[in-house]
Amino acid sequence: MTAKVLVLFFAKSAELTGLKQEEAVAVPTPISSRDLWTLLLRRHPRLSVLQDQVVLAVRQQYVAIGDQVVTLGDGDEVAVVPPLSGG
Amino acid sequence: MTAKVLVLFFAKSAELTGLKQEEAVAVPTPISSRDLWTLLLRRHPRLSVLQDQVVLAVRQQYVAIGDQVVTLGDGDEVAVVPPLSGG
Amino acid sequence: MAESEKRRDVFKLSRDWLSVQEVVDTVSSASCGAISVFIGTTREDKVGGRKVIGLEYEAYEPMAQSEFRKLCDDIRERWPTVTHVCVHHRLGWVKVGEASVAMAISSPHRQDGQQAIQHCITQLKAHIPLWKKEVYDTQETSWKENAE
Amino acid sequence: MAESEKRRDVFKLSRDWLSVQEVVDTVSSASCGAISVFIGTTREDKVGGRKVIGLEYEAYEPMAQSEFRKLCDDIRERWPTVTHVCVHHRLGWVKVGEASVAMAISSPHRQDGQQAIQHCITQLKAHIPLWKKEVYDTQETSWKENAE
Repeated sequence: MTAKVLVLFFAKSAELTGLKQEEAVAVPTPISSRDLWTLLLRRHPRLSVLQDQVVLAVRQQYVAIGDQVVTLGDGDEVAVVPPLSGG
Repeated sequence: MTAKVLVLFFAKSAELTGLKQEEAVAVPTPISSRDLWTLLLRRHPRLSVLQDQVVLAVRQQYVAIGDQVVTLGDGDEVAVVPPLSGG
Repeated sequence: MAESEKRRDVFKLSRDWLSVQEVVDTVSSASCGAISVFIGTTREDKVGGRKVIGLEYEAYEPMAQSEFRKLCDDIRERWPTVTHVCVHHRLGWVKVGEASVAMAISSPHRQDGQQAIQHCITQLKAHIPLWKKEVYDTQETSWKENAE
Repeated sequence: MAESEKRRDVFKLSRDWLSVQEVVDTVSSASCGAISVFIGTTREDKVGGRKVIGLEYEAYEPMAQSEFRKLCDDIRERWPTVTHVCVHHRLGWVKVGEASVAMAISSPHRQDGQQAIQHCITQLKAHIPLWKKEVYDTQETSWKENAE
């Protein structure tokens, strides 16, 4: 199956892609967070500088990049989360 | 020798004596802080309810009631310091 | 604490100057003897010969709100006497010397509130989706990363 | 911290409402990333069926100033990075819910300031000659004593 998700970019990831968000990105589901990141890297190769620092957020929940499998639905938010620096 | 000191009363000690201060109180010097307290007690017997809780301040320095000897000069401040409760 | 008093957890992202008084007033309560406050400000700093003139903040806003609610749940589990929690955080441009975050916690006694406020700022830095980049006098910028 | 910045230790006894903003502004500094604040308020309380309606404070004023200076020396010896210290304390009548003490400490990093502010309030209660009595709705009063 395929879901059309909303991908959000923050901080350095937004600078690297030149985008704040990308609508209706077709993504196979279920998918591991590692494969989801690889898919985003293929669309935006410059994101590779964030490799090993980034996590994702799926429906506003953090998901480390790894074997964890997520199930996505149309319109779900997937965010690229560079290292936090609030405060 | 004798010094004429200014005795200050705070908080409960002021309530017990009915005084904020007493000027030119004649006190032998040098004197132990215990004898100084006993002298104040003779002048104001109601202060005895503060016994074992009170300390003195001589020239704005705390002095526990005991064997410590203080030397007083005319006009020196001697304060009766009930338990603190700032903050 | 009065059984009837509803506990408040208030999180606000703001493009304006932060009012410490407003943060304090938000947590004050007749049942609380203690209000612990922390304010984080932009430090004047030199990085490799360049001078920091300010910070530019951004947030993943709805997720920041939901992570704040989780943080408050965690605080109340650790320190059940904590009464109200309020955090205001800046977005956008914050020049050197201005507050970027102001937080206050009220509690009946001070020890709980003082521990809770330290936990609150540490956890905010670790878990709430907020980012800042330093802006230098050379017009260069650099995204920061919280230690940990 | 800039070598040139003079460290401020400010102690004020006040019969008026305390301004948290004023205390915070007194310690703020472009060299400091952190301001830690503590506010002590009069708690609504029942003591033996009587309701506390407020507190009445008094001080040995010149000695309170000199004990505050000693306390600041002690703080700076323990936490040398502490930049500015400001304590405002009420005198006279303070009704339930109002702040009786507001204190702020600035420091380049937050851990030092947070430890220092806890020490500051603990030592203020133990050493600065200030007294309060509780005033009840029955018009009765009772002098308090800080635990230690």
